[in-house]
Amino acid sequence: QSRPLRIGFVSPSTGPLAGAAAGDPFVLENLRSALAGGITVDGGSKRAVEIVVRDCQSNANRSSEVAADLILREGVDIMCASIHSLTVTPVADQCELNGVPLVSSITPWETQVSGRGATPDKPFRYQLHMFWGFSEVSATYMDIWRQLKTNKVVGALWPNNTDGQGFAKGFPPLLQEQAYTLVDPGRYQDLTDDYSSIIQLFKKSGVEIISGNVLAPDWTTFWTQAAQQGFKAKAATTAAALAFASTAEQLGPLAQNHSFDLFWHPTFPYKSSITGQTAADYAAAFESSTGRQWNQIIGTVHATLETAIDTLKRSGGGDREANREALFKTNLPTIQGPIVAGSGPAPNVVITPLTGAQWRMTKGGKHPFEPIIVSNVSARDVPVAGPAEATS
Amino acid sequence: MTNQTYIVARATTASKAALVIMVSCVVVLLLVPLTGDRGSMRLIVEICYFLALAQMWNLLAGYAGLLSVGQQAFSGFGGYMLFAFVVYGGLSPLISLPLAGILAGIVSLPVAILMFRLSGPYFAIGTWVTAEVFKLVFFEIPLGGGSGMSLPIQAIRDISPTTEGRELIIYLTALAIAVGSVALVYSMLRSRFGLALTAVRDNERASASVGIDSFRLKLGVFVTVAAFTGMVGALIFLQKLRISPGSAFDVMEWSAGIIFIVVIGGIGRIEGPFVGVAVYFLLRETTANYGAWYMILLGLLAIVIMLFARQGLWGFLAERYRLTVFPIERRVRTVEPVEKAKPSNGISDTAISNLSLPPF
Amino acid sequence: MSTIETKGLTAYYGDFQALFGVDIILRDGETTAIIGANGAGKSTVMKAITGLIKTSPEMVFIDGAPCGGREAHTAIASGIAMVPEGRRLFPSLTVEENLLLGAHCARKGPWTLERVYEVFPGLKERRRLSGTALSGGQQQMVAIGRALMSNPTSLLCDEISLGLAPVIIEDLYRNIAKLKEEGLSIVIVEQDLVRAVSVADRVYCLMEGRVSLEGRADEMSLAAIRNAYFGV
Amino acid sequence: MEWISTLLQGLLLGGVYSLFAIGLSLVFGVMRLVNIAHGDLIVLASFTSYVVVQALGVGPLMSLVIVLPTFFLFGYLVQLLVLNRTLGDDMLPPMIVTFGLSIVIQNALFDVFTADNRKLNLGPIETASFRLGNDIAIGIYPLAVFAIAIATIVALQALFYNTKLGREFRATSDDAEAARMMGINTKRVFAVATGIGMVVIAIAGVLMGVRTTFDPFSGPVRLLFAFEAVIIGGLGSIWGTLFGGIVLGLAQAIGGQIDPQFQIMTGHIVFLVVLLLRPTGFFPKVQH
Amino acid sequence: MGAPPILELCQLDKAFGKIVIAEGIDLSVSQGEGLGIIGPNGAGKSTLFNLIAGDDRPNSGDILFDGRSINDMKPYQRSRLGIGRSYQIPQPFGKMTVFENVLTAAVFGSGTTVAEAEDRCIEILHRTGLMGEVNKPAGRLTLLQRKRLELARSLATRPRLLLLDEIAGGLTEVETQALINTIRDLRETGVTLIWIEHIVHALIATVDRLIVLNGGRIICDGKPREVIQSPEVRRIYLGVEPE
Ligand SMILES: Nc1ncnc2c1ncn2[C@@H]1O[C@H](COP(=O)(O)OP(=O)(O)OP(=O)(O)O)[C@@H](O)[C@H]1O
Ligand SMILES: Nc1ncnc2c1ncn2[C@@H]1O[C@H](COP(=O)(O)OP(=O)(O)OP(=O)(O)O)[C@@H](O)[C@H]1O
Ligand SMILES: [Mg+2]
Ligand SMILES: [Mg+2]
Repeated sequence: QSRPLRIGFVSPSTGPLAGAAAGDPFVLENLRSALAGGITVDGGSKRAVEIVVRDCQSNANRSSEVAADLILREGVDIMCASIHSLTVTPVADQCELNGVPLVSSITPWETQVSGRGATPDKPFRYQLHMFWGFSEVSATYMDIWRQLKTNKVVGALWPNNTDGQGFAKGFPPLLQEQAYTLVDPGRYQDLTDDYSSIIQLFKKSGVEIISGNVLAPDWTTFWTQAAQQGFKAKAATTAAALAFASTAEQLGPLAQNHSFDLFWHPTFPYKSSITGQTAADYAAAFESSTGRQWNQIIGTVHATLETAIDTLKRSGGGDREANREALFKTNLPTIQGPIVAGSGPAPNVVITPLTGAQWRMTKGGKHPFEPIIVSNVSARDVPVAGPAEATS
Repeated sequence: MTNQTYIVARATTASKAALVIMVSCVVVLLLVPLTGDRGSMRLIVEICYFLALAQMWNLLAGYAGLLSVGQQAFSGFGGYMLFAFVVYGGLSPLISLPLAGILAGIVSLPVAILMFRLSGPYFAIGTWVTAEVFKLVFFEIPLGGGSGMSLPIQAIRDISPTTEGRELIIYLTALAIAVGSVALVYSMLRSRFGLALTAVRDNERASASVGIDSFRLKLGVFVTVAAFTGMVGALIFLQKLRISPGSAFDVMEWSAGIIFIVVIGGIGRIEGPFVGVAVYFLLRETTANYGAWYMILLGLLAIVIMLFARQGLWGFLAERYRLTVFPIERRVRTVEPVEKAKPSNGISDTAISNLSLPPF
Repeated sequence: MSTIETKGLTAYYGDFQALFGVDIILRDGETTAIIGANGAGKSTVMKAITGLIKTSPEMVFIDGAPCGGREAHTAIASGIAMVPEGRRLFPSLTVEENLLLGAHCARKGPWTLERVYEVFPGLKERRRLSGTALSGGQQQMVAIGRALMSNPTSLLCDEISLGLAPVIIEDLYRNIAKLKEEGLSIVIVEQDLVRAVSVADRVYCLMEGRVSLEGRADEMSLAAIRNAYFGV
Repeated sequence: MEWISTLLQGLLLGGVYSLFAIGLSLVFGVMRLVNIAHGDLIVLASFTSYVVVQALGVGPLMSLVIVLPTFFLFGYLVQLLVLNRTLGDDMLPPMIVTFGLSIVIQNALFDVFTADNRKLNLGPIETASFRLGNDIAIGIYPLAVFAIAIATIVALQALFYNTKLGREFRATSDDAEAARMMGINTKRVFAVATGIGMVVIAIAGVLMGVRTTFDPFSGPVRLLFAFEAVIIGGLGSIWGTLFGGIVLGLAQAIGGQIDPQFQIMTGHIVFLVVLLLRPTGFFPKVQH
Repeated sequence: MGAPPILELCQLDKAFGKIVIAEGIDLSVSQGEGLGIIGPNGAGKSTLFNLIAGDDRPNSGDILFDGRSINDMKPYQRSRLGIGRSYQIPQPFGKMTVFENVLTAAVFGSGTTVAEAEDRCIEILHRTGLMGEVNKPAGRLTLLQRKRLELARSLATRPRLLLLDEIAGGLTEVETQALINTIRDLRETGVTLIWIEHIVHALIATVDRLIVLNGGRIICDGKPREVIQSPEVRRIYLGVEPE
């Protein structure tokens, strides 16, 4: 009997990011029951699989610490990390130094490549990152705005953090290409209490579209102040702020028709390679098991683990170096869509489907708010549910 | 008038024995790398830098009375300087460690001059705000700005070509820093500065009246502590491989955590940080899988200690069993007992006024 | 109107025992002097009476009722006021507020702000200053005034003449004599035994936490007191 | 015009910071208690109101009827059972206790409520405003917050500097033993004071919960601003806290007008400059 | 007389807001002299010490020590020059032992090494009657012991000018006598002494010259016995009864 294969899994179970990781226990439970009998690795032998979970407490220092712990003391064969660059980047650095393969997701791929200092001739050797990048998200956003007939003046709300800086670097050229005018007031600090100077600038510049990468409390402060000061935009499209239905519910009418990037949805036409669940089955299983509304994170996290398990199967349960080689030969249909190593814009990046969606209040539906897919320019396989509508 | 002889004693038998134990502990730690257990080595490195930070904060707050809640300014700054030297200066990380410390000492100078205008709670909050300003500054300057930066893997590999060699060097460095921090604090406190420092902490006005230049003294301590803290910070982020304003200047981790360690162990005693660090890691390692529970337990423990044993765990034990490992106090002891003064029998008013009572 | 009595009073500071079975009776309307060398335990007796030091109930009696170990703030309600050793004024309060605080649980009586200002010169001009901005002696006056403001039936004075100009001390003792006439029970702790004995009805001498001599002031010779004082 | 609007918004922001800081000013200024858990207590108040709103279906303002007494009692008990034992010459023990409390509150809230964002809703009034001329709009809600901050300050000022209770309170904080000699039940006095501080905290918590979303970890962020407001104003002076809050609000608004990048930093820098020039703030009531 | 002045105050003015403490005070103290200061409570005696020791600054006027102006010197510099003082309200280093309190003063005030200072400290502690408390934290001393510590500490700095502020209050007769003896011995060593005291007889027994401070001015200056006979001094300070 050979030793079980071990997957390290770093996730912000506590701390400010814990809301995004709230579905993790379901994801793990669901997978563990499917893996109860072990997996059949290349060469035909059965191997047990363990997923060793560590909480990084939404703290970059802790992410680095737990990653090192998983690598050095738990001896994991492969690592998974997703949800925010705060979690992913430190784990990726430790994996790279110590030679452990990593499957990561849920932070724009640029933050994981140029953001960490990789160059085309010196790519990262151990990390396979599966997510979208700025060209996908900007195409999606612009597709939404196209539907709303605006003056093409965009006001940017990009904070001074990894993602905000990434957006500020990656977005402007893409906007310019499509003849949008950008009004960028500069990198504000997260959790600022007053946005009146920014609002004044937007008003003065005739902004009709707000786009940004904003925390929920900041968005609320901004949007309320904007209303008080008589500033209305036709489109409000943000990453992060209203990624979850629970937040939209709290904001109530303020969230109506707010648009955002949606990278997984029950109508995605894909299946899990491990459990065989379709996206719709999977979301339903989540709801019946937790009693809460599904969210987009659970699909993506499931897919990172699928990729890791598939890698272990193909490497025959070999050492980390063998796992690395197998990882970079991945070609797997997952619940998130097909993962084909080497297909992305950088050697260690795989682009996954991205749609644009708007929050809509449901009248007496199962949940008070549902995301409606209004754009599929970066996810051609996914059906659109309806046209975009202006914010009120 | 008396033929008693007094000596001023410091070491006790217990302290001598304890010192022997300490030295053997260090020797044992030096042998750990032979086992090749990288996980344990990494843990010990972490323990070392927490111990060093705690010793420094204890020197600052426990002995100099400078209750800073902003030491993360210097550990974070040191960490950043490491990255700057390595990434832009092309220096080896090991050489960058002391350089980062020196720079931290230098920037602490103007900070100290500003902060020393404040006292008590003003000082505590003032240092905290200063650390916050450090953080905001690093949000803006091109050392990764708000997103932070990673240390090039190549730079780490330059320390030593093999993983084992690298780990060994970092391990020994950390051990040296920890031992160095204790030695620094201990020798400082045993010297005349120790006297002056406690005097200033207890009563600054009176300390000036006996000739102590409290400003320079505090400045010296503040800068020394900042420099050492900066060096430890550099070591920390050499381990973390990545730095960002949020992680470098995290008040919870680098200030609250350290303060908890010191007060749980016993503030104002060199032994305190040892006990505190032991408790901290014991809690953390046993509750690792329960999220932030170790922080909750640490918080609760700190509350309980403040309520029932303000002098900390070590202080509690030390007072009960008269323990010291690092004797600093000077105790006056009689060496030759003398014959009792002979009792007088008759008492009169004149007899009383002629009595040689202890003078006045 | 009350008689205060301690029976077998013992008191500790941590491990250190300061009092070893002290029996003292402070009779209603009488003036009692407690004398003794430094560290004899005089202040400790006062603190035990007012409840600032915890004792068991059967060690302190007021009018026969056991009340040792009760909360200190109830002492003043039972008519006991104390002028503490070292003044203990409140720095964040003005002089006037310090005095008013003394009247916190005031009973009816002759002592008002006006009277205090009359008795202690110089306070009125400084009534808006912080209590600690006064000279040492002025602070002492405020401390005494503050205790009187509660119109107590028993006044415990712990070395009140310390640091005062002779003329003020004269005044103070004249005032104490007057208070005595008004029927106040007074306890005086004082190093100047001549002065203490001259106003007292009864004298207790403490030595190393024990009563070494007691009796009526007029029946005691200075020599005997000195003897008890120094324990030679 | 633009600048006038900026300054007005800065003023209103100052109201928010003051409101946030008043409770702190009470316990910090008068008890010398550096309350690190202040921000978390405010969030706790927001959550308490949230629970009441959910359970009874009332509005956030109505929830105050339950939240305020609850918080008074909570403060009273925490002081009586925990903080009273730690107060003294040394500011470290109570500070450590509140540090611990902060961590415990955050994580306990997280355990119960998860990290989801919440908000208290007051309806259309949240976004209502009136105009002054063409370019200046003033939000009704921020104005109301400002007014409430002032009203609270007036009430507290009267309470602590013109009443017997206030005198007892300050005396106790100076020298508890001497205060007991004056017949003051010091334990109760502190408990009442903290209770009142908690009432102010609860008001701030509910108003903040309407202003923007909150989660169990949103307490500490604004804690420093609150401390800054208190210190700029001067320890022990409640009016000073309003002043300090406004200084901060204006500094941020002006900094933000120059570049949003410097908005928050400007506030901190102004704070440090004030300390450099006036190490004890503008209107200190307490000598050190 | 004839000894050169060690301390000179020239036209010293000091006021706290409207309260005038010193108004054009001129005073010269010669080397080795013993000067007593009396005056009503609040006259400004302790404030005068604060001005000399540097804890407080005059509004105008000059303070000369050894003929040099020390106006711009910090308290610790003045202490190192040889000005030692005690505080009326004792200021011990509360968490240090009594011995360490005195040792600190000896080491920093007189610039000797720790080893050299130790013996001298023990001797001073003997002389001030604190030997029984050497190892006690100073914060646990009683008021009177604290006052002794004030004296011990100021002696340990090896002052050339010693400022004592009410150290005899609260002493028993015997203790007062012992203190007088101690101070006399001290004066033998040539130290210059300025002593504020309300225990007038102790003062008279030890000093050569007595001044009376009132209303911001020196209202009387001369031989102790003459000064206390002055009707003015009797009226405002001593009361009707002679001492
Ligand atoms: N807070 C304290 N902690 C420890 N010991 C104390 C404390 N207060 C007093 N003592 C000790 O208790 C004994 C009695 O002290 P107390 O203050 O009652 O004496 P006293 O007679 O009032 O002396 P004095 O004349 O100096 O005021 C002394 O030996 C003193 O050292
Ligand atoms: N910081 C201050 N602010 C305002 N007034 C002050 C301050 N310090 C002292 N005073 C005033 O200065 C005067 C002199 O005080 P000082 O302590 O010098 O008197 P003193 O002569 O030593 O009296 P005593 O014999 O009672 O000790 C007092 O009236 C006091 O009110
Ligand atoms: Mg006493
Ligand atoms: Mg004086």
